[in-house]
Amino acid sequence: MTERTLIQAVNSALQDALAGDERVLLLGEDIGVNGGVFRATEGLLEMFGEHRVVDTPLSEAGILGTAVGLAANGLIPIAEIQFMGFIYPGFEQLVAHVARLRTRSRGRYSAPMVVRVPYGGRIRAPELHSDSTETYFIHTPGLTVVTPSNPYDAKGLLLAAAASPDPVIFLEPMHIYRAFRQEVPDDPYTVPLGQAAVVKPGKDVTVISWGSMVRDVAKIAEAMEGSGGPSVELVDLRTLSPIDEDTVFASVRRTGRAVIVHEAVQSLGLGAELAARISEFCILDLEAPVTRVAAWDVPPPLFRLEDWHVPTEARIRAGIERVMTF
Amino acid sequence: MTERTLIQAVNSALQDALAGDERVLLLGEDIGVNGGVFRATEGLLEMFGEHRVVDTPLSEAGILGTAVGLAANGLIPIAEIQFMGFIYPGFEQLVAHVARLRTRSRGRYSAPMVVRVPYGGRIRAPELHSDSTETYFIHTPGLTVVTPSNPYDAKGLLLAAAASPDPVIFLEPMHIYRAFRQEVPDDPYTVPLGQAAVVKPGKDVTVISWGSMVRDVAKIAEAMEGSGGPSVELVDLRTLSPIDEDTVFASVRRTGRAVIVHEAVQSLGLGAELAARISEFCILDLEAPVTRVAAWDVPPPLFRLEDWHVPTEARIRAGIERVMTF
Amino acid sequence: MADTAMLRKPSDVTDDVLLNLYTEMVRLRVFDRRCVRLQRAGRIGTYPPLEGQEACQVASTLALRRQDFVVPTYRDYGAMMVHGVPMEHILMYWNGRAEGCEIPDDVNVFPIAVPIATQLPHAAGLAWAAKLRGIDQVALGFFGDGASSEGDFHEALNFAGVFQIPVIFFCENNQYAISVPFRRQTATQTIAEKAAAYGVRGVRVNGQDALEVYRAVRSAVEQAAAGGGPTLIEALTYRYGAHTTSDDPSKYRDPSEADAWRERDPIVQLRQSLVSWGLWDDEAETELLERLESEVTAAVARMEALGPPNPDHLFDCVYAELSPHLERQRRALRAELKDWEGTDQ
Amino acid sequence: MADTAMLRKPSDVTDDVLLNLYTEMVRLRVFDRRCVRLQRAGRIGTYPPLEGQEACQVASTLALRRQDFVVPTYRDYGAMMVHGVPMEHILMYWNGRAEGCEIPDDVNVFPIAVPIATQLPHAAGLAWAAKLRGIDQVALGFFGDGASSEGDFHEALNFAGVFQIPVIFFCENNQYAISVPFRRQTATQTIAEKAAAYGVRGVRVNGQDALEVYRAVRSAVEQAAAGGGPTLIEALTYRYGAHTTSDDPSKYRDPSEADAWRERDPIVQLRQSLVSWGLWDDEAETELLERLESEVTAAVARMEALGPPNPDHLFDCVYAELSPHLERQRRALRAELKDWEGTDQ
Ligand SMILES: Cc1ncc(C[n+]2csc(CCOP(=O)(O)OP(=O)(O)O)c2C)c(N)n1
Ligand SMILES: Cc1ncc(C[n+]2csc(CCOP(=O)(O)OP(=O)(O)O)c2C)c(N)n1
Ligand SMILES: [Mg+2]
Ligand SMILES: [Mg+2]
Repeated sequence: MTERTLIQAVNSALQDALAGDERVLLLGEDIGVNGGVFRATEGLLEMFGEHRVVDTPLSEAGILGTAVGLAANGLIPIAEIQFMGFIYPGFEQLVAHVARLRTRSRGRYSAPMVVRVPYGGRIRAPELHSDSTETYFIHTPGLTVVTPSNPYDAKGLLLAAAASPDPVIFLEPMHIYRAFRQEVPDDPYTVPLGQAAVVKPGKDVTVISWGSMVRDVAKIAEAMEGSGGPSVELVDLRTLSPIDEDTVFASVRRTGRAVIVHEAVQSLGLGAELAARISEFCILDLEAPVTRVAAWDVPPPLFRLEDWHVPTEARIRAGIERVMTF
Repeated sequence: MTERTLIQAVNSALQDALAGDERVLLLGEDIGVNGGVFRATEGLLEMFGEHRVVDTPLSEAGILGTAVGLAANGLIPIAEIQFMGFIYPGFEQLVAHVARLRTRSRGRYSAPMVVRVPYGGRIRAPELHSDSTETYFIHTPGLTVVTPSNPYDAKGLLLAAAASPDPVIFLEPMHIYRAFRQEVPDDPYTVPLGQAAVVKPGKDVTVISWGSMVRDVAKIAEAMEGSGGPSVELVDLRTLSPIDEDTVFASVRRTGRAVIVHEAVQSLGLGAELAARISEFCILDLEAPVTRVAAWDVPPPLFRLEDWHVPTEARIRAGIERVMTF
Repeated sequence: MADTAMLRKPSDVTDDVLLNLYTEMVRLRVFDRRCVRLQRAGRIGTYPPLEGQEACQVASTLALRRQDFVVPTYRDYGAMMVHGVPMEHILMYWNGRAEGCEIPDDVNVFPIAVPIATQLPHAAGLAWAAKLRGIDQVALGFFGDGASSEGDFHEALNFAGVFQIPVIFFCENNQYAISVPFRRQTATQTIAEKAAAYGVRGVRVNGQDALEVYRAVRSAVEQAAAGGGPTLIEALTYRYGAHTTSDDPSKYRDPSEADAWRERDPIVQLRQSLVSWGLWDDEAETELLERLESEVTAAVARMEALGPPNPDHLFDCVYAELSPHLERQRRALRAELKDWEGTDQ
Repeated sequence: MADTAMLRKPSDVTDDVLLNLYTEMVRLRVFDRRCVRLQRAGRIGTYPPLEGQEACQVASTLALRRQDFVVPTYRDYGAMMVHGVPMEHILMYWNGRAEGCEIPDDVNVFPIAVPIATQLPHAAGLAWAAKLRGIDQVALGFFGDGASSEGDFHEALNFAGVFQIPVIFFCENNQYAISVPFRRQTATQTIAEKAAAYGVRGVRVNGQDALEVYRAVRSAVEQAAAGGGPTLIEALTYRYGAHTTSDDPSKYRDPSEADAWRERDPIVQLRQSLVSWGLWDDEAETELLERLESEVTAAVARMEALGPPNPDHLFDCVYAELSPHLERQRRALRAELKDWEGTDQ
């Protein structure tokens, strides 16, 4: 056990993945000599050599496209895309090939790979470095989409992703890369894909969130409870596709109220799907319409306005109060 | 007035756009000499010359990327992407630039352009020629997303799109390119963007659909009504982003029930957003949970299975019956 | 190729290979013509004929070793069959049947790439994996002249150059991308010269000359396998027919152009040589054509003997395992079909 | 450039231009060094220094005409200022202020492109529009060595070649893409040679020599304006500092490398020439530095005098008009802010 930040947990998982399976290799821009722009791959080139930790040309379609071939021919690529805003040049490869290779070859080939993508705002980054467009991937059948909200899950989910027979988009919330430390086992372990976590039990209202927002919601929930407010059950979705309906529905059926909080813009953010499914399957238990607290439907702004773009504390509180007082 | 198919109405609109504004030019693969793989641009090269009807290299990022420059420097490009499955190589240009140019330059530049994209299934096309991934564009602030369900709207919406100060993704439902004819004025006219149409009034249940599915739903609704079933109000959304909430909400408030039918896969298909918004804003008028009838959450299959992938008549009927009997 | 040259029998290619080149080219042509007829009769869907490009597909593929990868476009089902994909799978594929996507486990052929140029990074990746794993294996990625305009072409060639990947990029330059002529695709005279921009070897061959193609690929395979890195081969060729059965080439080119190319038909040329070398005669030809016609007939019969499409195929290979959500959707579809089978619609 | 050559005063460039080249380069350097300090002090956000690349940005831009377009990357704010963007806008941009995105109506500068190589098709499109509209205008698109690996580089160059677009692609080859050295970016020796793959002229210049850069761009502008089509210019240069203020170059290169490049510093070199030609002296230098320091100080003051960020900026330029849905969201945010202003958080 070592106290690790989320980015250190990622680094530890990558090290274990490389050490544990010689088929694993890392691909990306600046991941070798430089150790990654966030230091996720620090030290790994020295440990595993340049055939397993590969600095590629600046070429996302090249990275994801060759990863398809690498994966289909017996390797397990873990690709780093530097920021979510830079995955778009490789979008065709993801949508047309990575996601569909198994179907398109009726199982003869598959594309087991992990695409690591730092995402989200609130790190005062330059333009286009703060997108939260997980919808593009969730809406693409064939992809698994995962995001951790803490160091322990980061390592466990990443190792599970590397072991998955299917391609996994692994979203890393930059805002909490170094926000706090947690005990993280030194040995490899997995946190299963497809399973949400109830990170805080409660009885009046279910809040569903993921990534960096989980921490915000947890604080707000505690503060509200501390001051006589409602008892919030907080569900960390962890896997965004497929959705863990069992956990989500069970919680909402218990509390009768649901609020979804995410950094993505509201229209067709994952909150829409969650709201639609909850309304369909839990309708008889709902005491109030499902409420979404999301970013406004405008592009992520330059950083001086970003705190007003994503859900603020006030908006999250208001969302919870809205379903409580409906 | 001439009886025209949808594709002929598109052709007529393009001709009017070129004739009416010398800033308009068409860009695309095979749109000149060949008149387009669907003949949407037939005859236009002869009429307007090769500087206004431009056969480009096979290069979608090139088309959409140069269109940004063309639009910012005084022209109005109308680009044809051959099939929706082939817009992905230009996705970065769309998401990072086309959609954001106005914001990113605080209004100094904008990217008024139309991107015409044949989409949807049920024409027995080869692989990857049947995608319905409008979600990717609807979820992208800065884009307007439009799709007609009949020849009259096709011409009017396309001319409105060409006159829009903002970039418009114009989705053309291939399934009904030649399915039927309609009186279409020879002169230019517009159908306003952002306005849905109640194509069939009814009182028991609102069905919201768009593109080629509108026709299917209309037939089913009439058949159901004819055999003593519920009275269906059919809303053709026409503009998928922004959503015409006034029309949608007014209809649902009247009928108390809503079903959304679309060809896109269910998870984060536009039905999710509609369901979420209707549940939020019309909750007190709803007699039943909003129901979605969509494609299964798997990639569009080779064509012998495509009719089982998109909503079938049985599934649409079942959806309507489900909200009626809730 | 001058007539006198045709008379000299090559010493670097065995008789078996010469005969193989010929019979496989004829096989593709017989298959292709049948498919065009099947499409017209509504017995298969849209189909992209390859007639004219047989030397490119056959000679390149025969120059590979069994372990090497063929990475095709939609037009390279000919190469796929040469490398071992059963003919009926190709038929099923163009008939919209999921079964057509099956590739036997011991056949190193990648699925058909429909989005242009996207297969080239795959070819690079497959070959790169072989290099990293220390396997003696190369990959050959086919592409068209139009594909050279896409970003994926560039990124694949660049990776191949930087990582010295044992991959061969084989361009069937048939001079049209649907209707767009090569001169509108690029301002260069050739595709081969583009290789230099990536530090990659570039070669241009006569795509109507099976032997020239064969030698170029064989040499590229040898170099790749020996650690000599990638090669880009451009084969100048022509499709006699339409881009696909939905296309009307008279819109964009003069039929005399195709006629001129038919004068240099790869099959006719090789047959003349084989006859002059005493390896072929009319009897062999008749026998071959009969055999191939019945091979195709049998494959068509197998395609048409397939039962109704199986809706489970929608779901069964999307993920390694179905999520509960997809399981629910599959159950719903099954239920719907049961109802539907119950009616007489 | 040999010392003797430096002594000969060029006859093809006016004294005004020579002095402009120099003063603008110094202006960028003064600005750049201040920005690095501002960032360290937390007064602006992440910032990508350009020190070392002044000749590339200044000389290329000064060789343009006022009507020509500058199409920059994140590192080309220097060129943007040279072409007329107010210094305080650049400061505001790197300070995360929406106001920093404003570009005066009469300044033909495109917004900074952050996604690599995406600006190159824009440059081609802007220049293509000029050609189609019969306007005498070219566009110059900047890019880095790393950008040459992206598909958008390829597609832009290809369009430019095919349509003979009056565009100039100007590569500041500073030999690193963040940490990745040029030799890992491509297997070719130069970027300039890649131009041939598109039928485009390719030129390589010493990016530390302002005059050489100036002449190359001037000639490319003349050719483009005369209908001679596109040019790719590669200027060999070096960034002395970090990729951005978040980067630590000691991770991937030896400091001695930067030292060696500083010996060929473009500003020092031009100053020596100017002095030897009698166009410059210590007094002029002192005066210039003072003037520039106060220009920068004033710009910083204007940036810091901006009031609190205006949340309406989130909404006001997304579409030409707000939809009712966005109007509702804007109202909600305004309401929230009102509450928030009411508290003393
Ligand atoms: C990314 C993408 N854009 C457009 C298309 C539509 N399309 C199919 S084939 C084709 C022309 C391809 O030309 P070429 O590469 O020369 O190959 P050929 O068909 O001549 O064999 C086009 C434009 C596509 N399949 N993929
Ligand atoms: C599409 C994309 N991928 C990755 C990045 C992250 N990134 C920012 S700058 C940079 C290196 C660019 O190198 P180069 O083109 O040589 O320009 P330089 O920074 O040296 O001026 C990278 C990888 C990006 N901005 N866009
Ligand atoms: Mg071709
Ligand atoms: Mg660089």
